[in-house]
Amino acid sequence: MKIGVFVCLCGSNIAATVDVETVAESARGLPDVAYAKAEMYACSEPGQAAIRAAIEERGLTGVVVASCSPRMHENTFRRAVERAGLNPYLFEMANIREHVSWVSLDKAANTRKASELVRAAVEKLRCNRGLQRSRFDVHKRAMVVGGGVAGIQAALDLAEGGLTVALVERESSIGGKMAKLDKTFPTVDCSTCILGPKMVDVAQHPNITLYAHSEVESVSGYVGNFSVKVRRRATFVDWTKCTGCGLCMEKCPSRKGPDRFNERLATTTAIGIPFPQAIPKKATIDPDACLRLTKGKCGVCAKVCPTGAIDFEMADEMIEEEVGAIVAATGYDVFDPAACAEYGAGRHPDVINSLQYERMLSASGPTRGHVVRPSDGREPGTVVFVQCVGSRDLSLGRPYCSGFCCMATAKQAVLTRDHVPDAEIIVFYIDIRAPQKGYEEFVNRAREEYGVRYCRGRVSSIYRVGDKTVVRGADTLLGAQMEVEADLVVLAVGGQPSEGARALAEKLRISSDQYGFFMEGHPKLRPVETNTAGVFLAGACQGLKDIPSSVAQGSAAAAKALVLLSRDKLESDPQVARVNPKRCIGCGKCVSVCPFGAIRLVETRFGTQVAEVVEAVCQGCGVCNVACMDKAIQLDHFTDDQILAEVNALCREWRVAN
Amino acid sequence: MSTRTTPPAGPGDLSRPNGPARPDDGARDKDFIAELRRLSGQNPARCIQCGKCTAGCPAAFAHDYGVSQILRLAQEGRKDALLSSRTIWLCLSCQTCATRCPMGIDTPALMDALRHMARAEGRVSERAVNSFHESFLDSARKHGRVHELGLMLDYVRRTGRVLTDVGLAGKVLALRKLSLRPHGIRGRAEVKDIVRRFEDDDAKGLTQPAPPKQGRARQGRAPR
Amino acid sequence: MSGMACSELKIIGFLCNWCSYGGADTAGVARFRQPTDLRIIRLPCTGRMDPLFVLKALLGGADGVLVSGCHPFDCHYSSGNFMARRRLEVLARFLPVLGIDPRRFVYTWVSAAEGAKWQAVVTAFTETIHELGPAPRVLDPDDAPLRFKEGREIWPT
Amino acid sequence: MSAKKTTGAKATDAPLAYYPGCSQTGTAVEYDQSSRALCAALGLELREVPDWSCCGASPAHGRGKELQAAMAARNVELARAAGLEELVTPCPSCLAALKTAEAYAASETGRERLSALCGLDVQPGLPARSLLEVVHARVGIEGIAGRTAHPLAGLRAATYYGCLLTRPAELMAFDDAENPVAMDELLLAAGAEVVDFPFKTECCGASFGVPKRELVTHLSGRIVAMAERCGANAIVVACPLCHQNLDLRRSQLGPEGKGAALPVLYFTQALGLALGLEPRALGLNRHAVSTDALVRDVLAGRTAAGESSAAAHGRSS
Amino acid sequence: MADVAALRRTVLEILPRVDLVIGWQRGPDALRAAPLLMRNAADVDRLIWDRTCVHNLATFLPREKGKKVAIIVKGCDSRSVIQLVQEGLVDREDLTVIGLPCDGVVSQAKLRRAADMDRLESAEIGADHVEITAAGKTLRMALDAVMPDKCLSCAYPNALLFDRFVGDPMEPPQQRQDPYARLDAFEALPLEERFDFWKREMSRCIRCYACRNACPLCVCRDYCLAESRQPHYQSQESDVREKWFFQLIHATHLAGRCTECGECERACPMGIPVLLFKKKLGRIMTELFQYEAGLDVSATAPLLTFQAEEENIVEKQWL
Repeated sequence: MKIGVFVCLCGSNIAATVDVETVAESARGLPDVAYAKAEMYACSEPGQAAIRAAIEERGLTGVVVASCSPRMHENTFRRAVERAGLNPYLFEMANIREHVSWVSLDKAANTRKASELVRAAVEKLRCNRGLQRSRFDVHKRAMVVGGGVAGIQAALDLAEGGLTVALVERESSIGGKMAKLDKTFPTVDCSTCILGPKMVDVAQHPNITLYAHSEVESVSGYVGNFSVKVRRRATFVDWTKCTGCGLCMEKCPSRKGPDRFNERLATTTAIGIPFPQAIPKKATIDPDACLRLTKGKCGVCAKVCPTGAIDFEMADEMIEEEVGAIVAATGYDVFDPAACAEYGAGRHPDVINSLQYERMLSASGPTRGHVVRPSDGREPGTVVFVQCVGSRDLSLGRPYCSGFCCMATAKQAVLTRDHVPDAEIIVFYIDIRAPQKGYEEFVNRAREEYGVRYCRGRVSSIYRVGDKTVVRGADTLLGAQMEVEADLVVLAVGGQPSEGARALAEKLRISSDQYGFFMEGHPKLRPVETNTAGVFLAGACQGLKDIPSSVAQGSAAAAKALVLLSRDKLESDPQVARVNPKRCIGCGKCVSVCPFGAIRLVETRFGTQVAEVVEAVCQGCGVCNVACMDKAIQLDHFTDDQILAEVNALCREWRVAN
Repeated sequence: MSTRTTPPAGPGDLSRPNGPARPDDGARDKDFIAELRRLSGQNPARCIQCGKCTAGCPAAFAHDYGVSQILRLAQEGRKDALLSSRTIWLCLSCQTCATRCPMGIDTPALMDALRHMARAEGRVSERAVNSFHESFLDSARKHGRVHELGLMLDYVRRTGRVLTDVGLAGKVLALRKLSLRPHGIRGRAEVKDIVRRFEDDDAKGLTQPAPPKQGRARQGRAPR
Repeated sequence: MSGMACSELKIIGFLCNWCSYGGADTAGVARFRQPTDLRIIRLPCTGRMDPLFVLKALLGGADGVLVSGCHPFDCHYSSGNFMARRRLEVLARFLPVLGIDPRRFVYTWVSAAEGAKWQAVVTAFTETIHELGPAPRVLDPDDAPLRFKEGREIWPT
Repeated sequence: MSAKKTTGAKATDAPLAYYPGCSQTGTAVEYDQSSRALCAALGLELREVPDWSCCGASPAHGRGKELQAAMAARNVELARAAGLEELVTPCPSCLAALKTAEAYAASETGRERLSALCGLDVQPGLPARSLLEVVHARVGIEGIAGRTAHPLAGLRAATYYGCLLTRPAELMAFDDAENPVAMDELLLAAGAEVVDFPFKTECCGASFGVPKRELVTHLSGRIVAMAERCGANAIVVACPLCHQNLDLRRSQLGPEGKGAALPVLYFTQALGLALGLEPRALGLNRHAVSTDALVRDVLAGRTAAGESSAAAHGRSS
Repeated sequence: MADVAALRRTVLEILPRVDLVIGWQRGPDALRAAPLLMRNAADVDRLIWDRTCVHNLATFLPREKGKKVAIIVKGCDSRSVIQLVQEGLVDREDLTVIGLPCDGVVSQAKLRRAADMDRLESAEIGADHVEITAAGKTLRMALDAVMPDKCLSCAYPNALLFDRFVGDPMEPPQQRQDPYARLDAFEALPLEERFDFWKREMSRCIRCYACRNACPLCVCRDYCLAESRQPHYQSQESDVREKWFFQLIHATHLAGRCTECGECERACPMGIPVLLFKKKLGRIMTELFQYEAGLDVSATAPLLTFQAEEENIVEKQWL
């Protein structure tokens, strides 16, 4: 092996406290080192040119550059040696700047340390072998999990970008939380007016296949070649025949089922379409509420259905999807305020949460848009909004702020003024958080034009006396206690990851934080990517956020997926594990420890089993290499020999002849 | 529809500044904060000033500083304002604030510590309350169990408030609910020693605050 | 150049590429002064850290071994550091039976942003090793038939 | 009413170390009397802690939680020395002291501190529970229903738990800190009616009746007024100090509560009546606000204020 | 001890259904047995079962993978079988396990210290004593004095995994010695003394690998790291560092797997106490993970899994 060692001065960054010439001199004495030279700026154009020249002229078969951190310039130098015809993995770096010259002024010690690090790099290089990047083809198809506004935006952008898309939505209609809103802040647009058209686009877009009332059952494979099993849960209505006429809803005798779309403010029929603008506009039967499915009686809907679409024997269906990228957009769940017993949600009838109030405000809601007291249906005189319920509360395990309740309450207060002109509207808050464009101005309008009373203090308890609901709050700015006899109390509830988010994270092999929100690649620099190649995030599933941010992330995730799948073939990183079939005894320890399921046991000609690594799935962490007893599996570029060579080089003691 | 904001001036002789508390302009006393944290085992810096304790405190109407303002003063180390405030003496230790505090702060323990420090510096702004506690402990020290009549007599001696509960004396005697003789116990001396040892250790700063709360917090469950 | 300077001891560091190696870089960029005894070996993850490497180093003449990786829940490979935590904790408790002072081996978690913490870790660990002094040698250079031979193996084959 | 199962002691019949507390030897003597009578009737063997001493209550923890823990720990060790494995006390303030002692004794440093202060070897692991919790756990709803001789028909109770019995939740670990239901369940089992009372855990002013009576007159007055407003014809309590402020000091209360004729019963007295015990044995004759009228009606099965008012205030199931 | 006749009847009954039954036969002298591979009825006559049957026969199983095999196991041996099944190194269907109750065997090492076992003339094992006449001297010793340490602290006298159990299961005997007594004594020595102890002991090692070959869980066969060129953990040099390093390889490979059957130390011709390494790791497994190897076929070895929040591992605080 003929190794070239290039010791960089890095101007004065290294040369100031390391005697670069001595290091180069000591490198010349190392085994297999054919050429060693000091370079003023190894990473600069002339520096790289000098390296290339040395490789070509001296026929070098390996290069060691002693300079800065490999996290900085490893790829730069790899490309340089590759252009000179040398395999980029027959190259090693010694970090003699960040780890040596910059952390000590003792020149003698630094020089000795640099020489030893160069020796370690040379010893490691002598055990390297050239690695090739392997290429594999990809499915030009993406999957979006979750049909809220973020998922819809991602699906539309992906489809417009030329990819075919499979959109999987758990509910019987897409639209997510936004479909439940009456108006949106800060423009007080009607929510369905701006979301409806996008939902229709999704239904009509030729590239998008919509799986409503379906869930992801399992995910296997790797970036570019995911195979996802989707479970289409039985709707007991044949959607190919159903025209959405709604006749079955009118005739269904079971009217006591919980109306999940209207946040249980009212009850609904066992069969039905959740809301008028639902996409797909198809009926679904709730098996727990349907008399036919629970007690075998009734069956009225089957009789009245003009197209005979009802099918009580329908079973779940499993569909296999082959996709290249997955966008998780599973949104969030509203916090159940019953866990906050001092507010009496669930015990006092006139205490409701903000999403229930939104349904009450909505014209398609259970009260046709009339603001009333659930206890007796009368119009409320005093409406109190309580902020930070289930948010900014360490004792409930939710110290985070939702980021949207302050604005939601301001909007609901404005709408309350429209519905009940002379109502007394009070908002108990800690801090008003209105950071985005037009938000602060909106809150100011709520105060000035709409006469909303903002009282700074958190509510301590809510109790009911007679037909009044008494709210015991404070006004910390006045240092005074306040007791308000309210007719209607709206708890501005925060959010938490949607039900089953943790299970989905495990299936997608992405990690989630301690609350269950999905972990992004980097909070600032890679907000829509994850550490798992090919899996992207959009919307509240990554962290609570309002509609504008969710839509932006939907587009961002779509863009990332389009970039990934723009090439026909993907290159895989060659620093992956490889099994030497001769040594492998098939004990399966590597298979059980691999966090990415990248290793399988395969049958050999002699009927025994040996391990085999799926190169594209292996991320190169090396956990298997340690678990293997006879080291049959080796992580390329960090094999045992390479690391042991570095350890021996750094530990060796010898008395030099002189 | 009525919104009752606590009347500015409390009943009886409790006068209370109406506006926001005007803490004195003393500097931030760091040692005071450290001592307060040691005695109470609580860290006032955790408080996000949400006001939930002020809202729920039953005795708020009688306070000069709101409970959250006491926390704020503690954060700023305003020793004079704190030790001269009446709020710390009017804390009922009813645990409402501790139960509902979103940041899990044991405010009653903080109030205990503040009263203790105020008493140590002889700055008792509610003499009667302190006298009652002194009399109570004296009775416990003397007999091992509190003898209510003895407690009242000692309290009257300390405060000179001869008319305290005079009206009730008749009724209590009639109902034979007042034991004239104290129920002394054999272990009287042990109780006296316990209190004495505590006071010695306390002077040397060896006492430990209550262990942090371990059990199940309120019914709130962390997201699954 | 003799392999053994008078005051300097030999400490080997195994750092995970994503977090602790980055932390060491951050400490360097911020010019946080550190003693020079430490030599750093880069690994893709602490999950790649085989207890045998530590034993090889300690028996091979290293006076101290430091392993550092990502904080739990931060691992780039999601569970590499969880596996390492168990392996290295077992190793740390195993050393006393060999007669090796357990303080000569430490594993810890340092993120890429914690330059100051890295400086503190290196300084503290180096001080501990200097207190312990040079590690007892398994092979005394004089008595063992130590033939330094040209070629691959640093230990005689 | 959601009858939430509360955590309680094992349903064993091991004898209980009974720690009465100072109030029960003085102004709350009828609470002690009715507690002993009720336990006897229910077959719960109470053995008074020999030579028990005061738990220090607020004055002690005013000086330092450690003092309160030490004064209570002395009694825990006395109970252990008498070979008893479980402490029971009718008074929430004493229970808080015993629980604080338990918390200190759970940790190494805590044990050292308590042993130093008490001059005894303080050990962990002797749980203390309130009498209400023990009755609810060992006898429970079926037990009370089965033993009810005189169903308390006509008693419309406002169940007042006081502020310490269930709070702070981490320390007391009994029922629900915001909306406790244990007493409601027992009274319902005894045939009584329980009104929807919002001030279950509101503070009555505690020991400030003497030094700063204005607090008690305001707070207790509000509680009595609210009980009346909710249509109750009696307030049932489980704390001697609450009883003193609501009953003994009735004449001193603020304008709202002053005139109310609402009697204040201990839950032990109410259950005692249901079990057929004599009112005098339960100390019902020792109340400032007379209980005679209510007791007579309840025993005679008639409702004092007629059927209508009950319906108006919404019978709570 | 169960009687041999019953055991032989069971083996004869099973023999037709399997290719091989592994048991013990009389060894070179009255106090030593030897493994017996029974393939036909004739072999069964040579089967014996008494206190000399020390060998852990599970060592033979990995080689016979794929064949139908029956094996006779004591309590401690059965734990090795469980561990092999748990790791999938042996297929449970191909295996028929004959379990025995065992109340202790005799240790050659201890006998050798007491008498010149090479010139043994006669020996007789009584209920609680052993009588030996060797080189003209007759010696009578208490059974406990010649039992291996593992029997003095035996917790599992009956086979934990069996298809057929011969004899009636017995209560675990009263522990006459703490299982970690020798380890505690060794760890009581100061650090330097322990280090020098191993330098002395390991320099006596002749690298014969008897400890590896006797270990039922050493299944790497001819690709063991001790003799591997690629990857190159060890040179073939016979200096103390290489010999000691092999023991460390063996110990780390057994962490969380070793059932402390003691075969490695029993097989070592130089009498080096290599079991100390494995005992130490065994105790660490119990301390950290409350895990004992070889008790549950469906368990996962602690070092092949993790918990996000470990109960017993506390992060080192620096500042």
